[in-house]
Amino acid sequence: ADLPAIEKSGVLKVVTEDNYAPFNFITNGKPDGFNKDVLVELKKYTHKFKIKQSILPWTGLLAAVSSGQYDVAITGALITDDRLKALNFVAPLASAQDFYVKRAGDNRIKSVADLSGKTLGVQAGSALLARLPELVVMLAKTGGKLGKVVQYQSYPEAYADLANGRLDYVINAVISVNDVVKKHPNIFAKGQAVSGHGFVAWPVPKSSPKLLAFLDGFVKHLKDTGKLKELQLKWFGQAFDNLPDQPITNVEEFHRLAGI
Amino acid sequence: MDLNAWILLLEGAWTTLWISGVAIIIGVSAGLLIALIRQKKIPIIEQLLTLYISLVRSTPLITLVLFLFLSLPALGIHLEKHIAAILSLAINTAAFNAEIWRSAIRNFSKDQHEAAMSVGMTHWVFFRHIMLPQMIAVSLPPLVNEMSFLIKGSPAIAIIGIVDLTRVTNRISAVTYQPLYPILGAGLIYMIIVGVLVKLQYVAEKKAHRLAM
Amino acid sequence: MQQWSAIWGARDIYIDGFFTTVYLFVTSSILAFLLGCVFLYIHEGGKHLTNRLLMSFVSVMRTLPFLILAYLMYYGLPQVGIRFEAGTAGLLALWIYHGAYFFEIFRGQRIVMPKGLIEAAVAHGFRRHQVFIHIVLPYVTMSSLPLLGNQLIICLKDTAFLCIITVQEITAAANSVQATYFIPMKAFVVAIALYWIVGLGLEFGIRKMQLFSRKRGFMHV
Amino acid sequence: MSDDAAIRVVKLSKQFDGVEVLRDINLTVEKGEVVSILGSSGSGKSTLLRCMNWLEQPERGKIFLGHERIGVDEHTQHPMTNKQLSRIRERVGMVFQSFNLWPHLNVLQNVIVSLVYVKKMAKSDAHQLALRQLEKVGMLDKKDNYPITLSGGQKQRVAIARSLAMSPEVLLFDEPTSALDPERVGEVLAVMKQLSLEGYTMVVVTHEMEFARMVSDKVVFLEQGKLIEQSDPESFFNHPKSERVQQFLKTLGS
Amino acid sequence: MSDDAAIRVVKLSKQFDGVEVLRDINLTVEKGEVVSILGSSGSGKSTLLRCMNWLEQPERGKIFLGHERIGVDEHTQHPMTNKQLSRIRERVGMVFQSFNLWPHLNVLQNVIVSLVYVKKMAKSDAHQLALRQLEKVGMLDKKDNYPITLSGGQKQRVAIARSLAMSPEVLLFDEPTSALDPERVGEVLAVMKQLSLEGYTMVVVTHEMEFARMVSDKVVFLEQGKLIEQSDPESFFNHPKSERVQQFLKTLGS
Ligand SMILES: Nc1ncnc2c1ncn2[C@@H]1O[C@H](COP(=O)(O)OP(=O)(O)OP(=O)(O)O)[C@@H](O)[C@H]1O
Ligand SMILES: Nc1ncnc2c1ncn2[C@@H]1O[C@H](COP(=O)(O)OP(=O)(O)OP(=O)(O)O)[C@@H](O)[C@H]1O
Ligand SMILES: [Mg+2]
Ligand SMILES: [Mg+2]
Repeated sequence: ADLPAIEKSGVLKVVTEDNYAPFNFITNGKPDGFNKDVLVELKKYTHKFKIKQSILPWTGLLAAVSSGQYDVAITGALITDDRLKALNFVAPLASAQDFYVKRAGDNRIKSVADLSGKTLGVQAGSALLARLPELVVMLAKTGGKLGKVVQYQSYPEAYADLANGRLDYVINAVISVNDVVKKHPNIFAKGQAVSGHGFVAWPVPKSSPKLLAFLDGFVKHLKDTGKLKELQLKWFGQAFDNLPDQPITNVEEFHRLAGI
Repeated sequence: MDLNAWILLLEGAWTTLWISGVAIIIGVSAGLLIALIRQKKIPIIEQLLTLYISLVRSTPLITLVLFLFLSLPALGIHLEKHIAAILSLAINTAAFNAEIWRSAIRNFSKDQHEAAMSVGMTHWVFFRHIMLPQMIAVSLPPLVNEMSFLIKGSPAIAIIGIVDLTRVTNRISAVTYQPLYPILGAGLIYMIIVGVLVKLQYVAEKKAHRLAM
Repeated sequence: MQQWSAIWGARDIYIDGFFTTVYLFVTSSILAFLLGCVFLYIHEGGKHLTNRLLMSFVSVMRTLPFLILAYLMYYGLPQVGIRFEAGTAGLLALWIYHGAYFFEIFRGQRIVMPKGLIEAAVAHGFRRHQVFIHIVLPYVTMSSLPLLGNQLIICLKDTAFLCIITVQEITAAANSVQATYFIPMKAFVVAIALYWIVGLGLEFGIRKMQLFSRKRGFMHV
Repeated sequence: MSDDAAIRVVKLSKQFDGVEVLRDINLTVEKGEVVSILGSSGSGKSTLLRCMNWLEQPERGKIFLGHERIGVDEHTQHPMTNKQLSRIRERVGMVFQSFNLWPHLNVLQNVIVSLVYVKKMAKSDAHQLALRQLEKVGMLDKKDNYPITLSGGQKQRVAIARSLAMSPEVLLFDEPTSALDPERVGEVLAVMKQLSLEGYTMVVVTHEMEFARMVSDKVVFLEQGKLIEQSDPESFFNHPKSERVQQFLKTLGS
Repeated sequence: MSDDAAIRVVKLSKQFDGVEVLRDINLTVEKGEVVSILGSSGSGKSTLLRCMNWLEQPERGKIFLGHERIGVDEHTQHPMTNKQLSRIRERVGMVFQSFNLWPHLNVLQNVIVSLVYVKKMAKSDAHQLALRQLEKVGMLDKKDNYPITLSGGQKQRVAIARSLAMSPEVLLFDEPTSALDPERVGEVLAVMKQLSLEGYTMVVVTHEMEFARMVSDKVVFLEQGKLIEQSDPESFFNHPKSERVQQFLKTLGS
């Protein structure tokens, strides 16, 4: 629903994930992560409505938002061309270039060129899957080609399979890559970038322009108060300073901002 | 696995149990209703019900869950995920329960109907006091059997994010990277739940035996 | 209309998914049938200890959800150093899970099989394995056709669980199509139709076989 | 035709799939009378009996229970509603060849259930009455048994008690002893004989010639749906008029 | 005791759950002889017959088929292996009261299957042989039928053909006509009589006194597991020695 309806009902229906560190994950049965802290801020930011949080698996999450079942997804969603056809995105909260992760000590892979023919794990229906063509182009430059691609319902399972050797590398957004490598330095190692720039942003249905503007205001508020930088440092280990300040609502804009 | 993991598993088991329980109650009654309606052989409704049963028979639960959860909103029906889960389990089990009830109705002895008529019972009294109790006794073993199938199929609801006994294992192993123990723990709890149902089925079979004339 | 063309554009995903499902279903059914037969043969041998083991195995399978077994095969076993491809793990899980159920069905029919048929074979000098192959097996198979049909349908439905362990079968195909194009309704209608086709084919086959066995006096309700 | 008749069957005809299985039957059963219906298999005995409480609907003819017509509302000339039929059937007891006890109820409950739900009797009264009827047929000691644990003869006695409890004006019996072991036949016939002495009006389809001869007031013979002889037992068995009955009695060797 | 015996039973005893159902049985069946075993129900007739092809294992005593001991390897004194037992059983045909035709095979296949898999005969030879045997019992025209479509008498004739095809040295019959309608008994007995004329060695448990009297060379009477009389039919039926047999014959009214 758009903002007026939300204010009338007094409830903002927010959907989050439970399986995508460091944005959303579960500690001892409770939601945790970057977006949990953001939600705390959002509650402080407005008193016009309550926030009702639902936790969904990634599968179907965006479809649920695009169909209006939820008002906004406060997740680590990435912007893609296909998604822009059905959703608008609030001003980005983090930059998201895609990187590969490999097993620590796997000496076969030293650079992107070595990925040729190796088995790759990505999440089904994800932005990373959508941006694989960029990797294909990179590999083609050195005469290589993409190996087998295995699609997972969520990333922890892909990491588990990377750890136990079923996969050779996993592609994920840089923040998640940093996170997993930081948590398990003896298991995983961060590789190089396999795509151009990208953005992490919250998707809102196309039919909610007022809500989009409201949330943009909230992001701006976070930036202005320095809270965003604090949270970025806390959860991502780095700050992203030159993020776009406006919402992204069409493909041309996205391509321009990402430099595709 | 620490105590915390076990607590999470038990919470998951509770979710599995209450969702399945509600689905069973709906499914058993809806099944009876469908069976009774099919007795009447109303032209178009009969074909629709046949189609429904045939479709549900070969549609996997996980497909049904995803279908209901993801596509009903497109029709403007907003489903809370627990409702979607209960609904899909119920839709699935009702089709099987309907067949169980139907065979109980079909095999019901005509003689008993005549005996009831000849002491002046009305159709309703006959159904309520003579037919239904026997149908329940005869159908209970297969119904309980279908209940254990429902429990065994219930992990399908995890895919839409319900933290049931199965999904808890992901949550635990997403932190520990040691999935084996939570899976075994969940398996054990499932075995206990279904094991109880199997025992129940056995008891119901003994009870139903009394009706064998 | 535009959505249907998106589905048409993704037809290769569906076709692959369909064949993966059919492959998993057919292969695992045949293997499970054979496993059920082998278990029955071992059970016929009547060694106390092996029978106890067999029965405990069967009751574990009968009380365990299929997905948990698939999880165990795919995510659990690597922890002890055994690693299968997703397809292999799924096939293995389908195989032993439904093998146990097939055995249970056969055993039920074996118990009610008239003793005289076996005695007649023994009296004619049949060896143990010959009695089993030529008399017991055809008998229990023909008399349990409706139950086998139900079990096969369950087996077909269980293949869908394998999408959770990354097998790209019909449900996974539908899911990836809907996640890319946001057309869940149509994506799953196609999936359900595909399952229905397999299910109808299966039921057709079972009915044909029932005709075959009914001619021989095996009564099915 | 006495005005005091318990049941009057007038010009009754009944078809099954176009085949006439009852033709122009006329029969009067007086109050307190015991009528035996004899005839070879397929002659229509059961059908006639079942018409008497409208379990079968005849095409032509009328049946009266006392002064009231069965099956058709005399005022409106419409078929009776289910409710009206129930009221009529309460007044006619029926005992079946296959007993038809309700297997999910014990002996006592089998008798009570129709008292409570059809006659709307208070539970405690129904209980008292049921015990009395079970005592009458000698089944009091088995009151808590389930039907499956009873012998055929015992089941039939319970079935009789179940019918008696409803205080019917007429009792219909359709071969009440044919499904019984020879040793069990006696116990059921003894109960039936007792009932006749107590003045119950009874119509009995039977193959027990001894019973027909000794207990009944009137014997009726059906042949291919026609009532071809009706007389008192003495003349029926000793001086049968029609050739068909003579032949029937001869093959029985009685 | 002739050395030419087809079957010799020596001091045979058999228990079920501690109860002795056969006690010290001695019996010799000469080649070409037809022996009838009589006795009341439960006297052990079937058990004795079933010991003869080791379907039951006796505790004590020996059984010889020609010169070879059944069930126990005379060299090693160990119980026979399954393989050895199969070889022996090939040589003993058995016909059961309940026919035990294999329902999933048609008449012809019922006869062929043991020829092909036990005797390892070529399919075409087995086919020829089976047709010959079916002709002998008059069932050639039903060769493609499934057992379910046959009458009891026809089933039993197929069962006999099935046993005959194995060219057994001895044929054992356990009440081959008891499960048949009276009209069907004759056709089976006729086949058996024919076999006796052809010189087959047969041991027959039967209640058909006519058959025992007319066809058999020897009649044996069992009572509570003991063999209490064995003689030629003439003296058995006309001058029975033991009181028990006299009584048995009297109740039969023969
Ligand atoms: N429901 C029915 N549908 C069609 N035909 C029926 C039906 N009930 C009875 N009939 C036929 O009506 C005729 C009379 O049957 P009925 O049962 O009254 O005979 P009966 O005298 O009671 O015979 P029996 O001594 O065998 O019980 C028979 O030819 C029977 O086949
Ligand atoms: N498998 C068994 N287990 C236990 N007791 C048995 C078994 N088979 C037979 N008996 C008992 O052994 C005794 C002899 O049985 P058997 O079948 O040999 O009698 P029979 O003379 O063939 O009787 P019938 O004429 O009724 O066939 C009976 O008391 C029977 O109850
Ligand atoms: Mg009748
Ligand atoms: Mg016997």
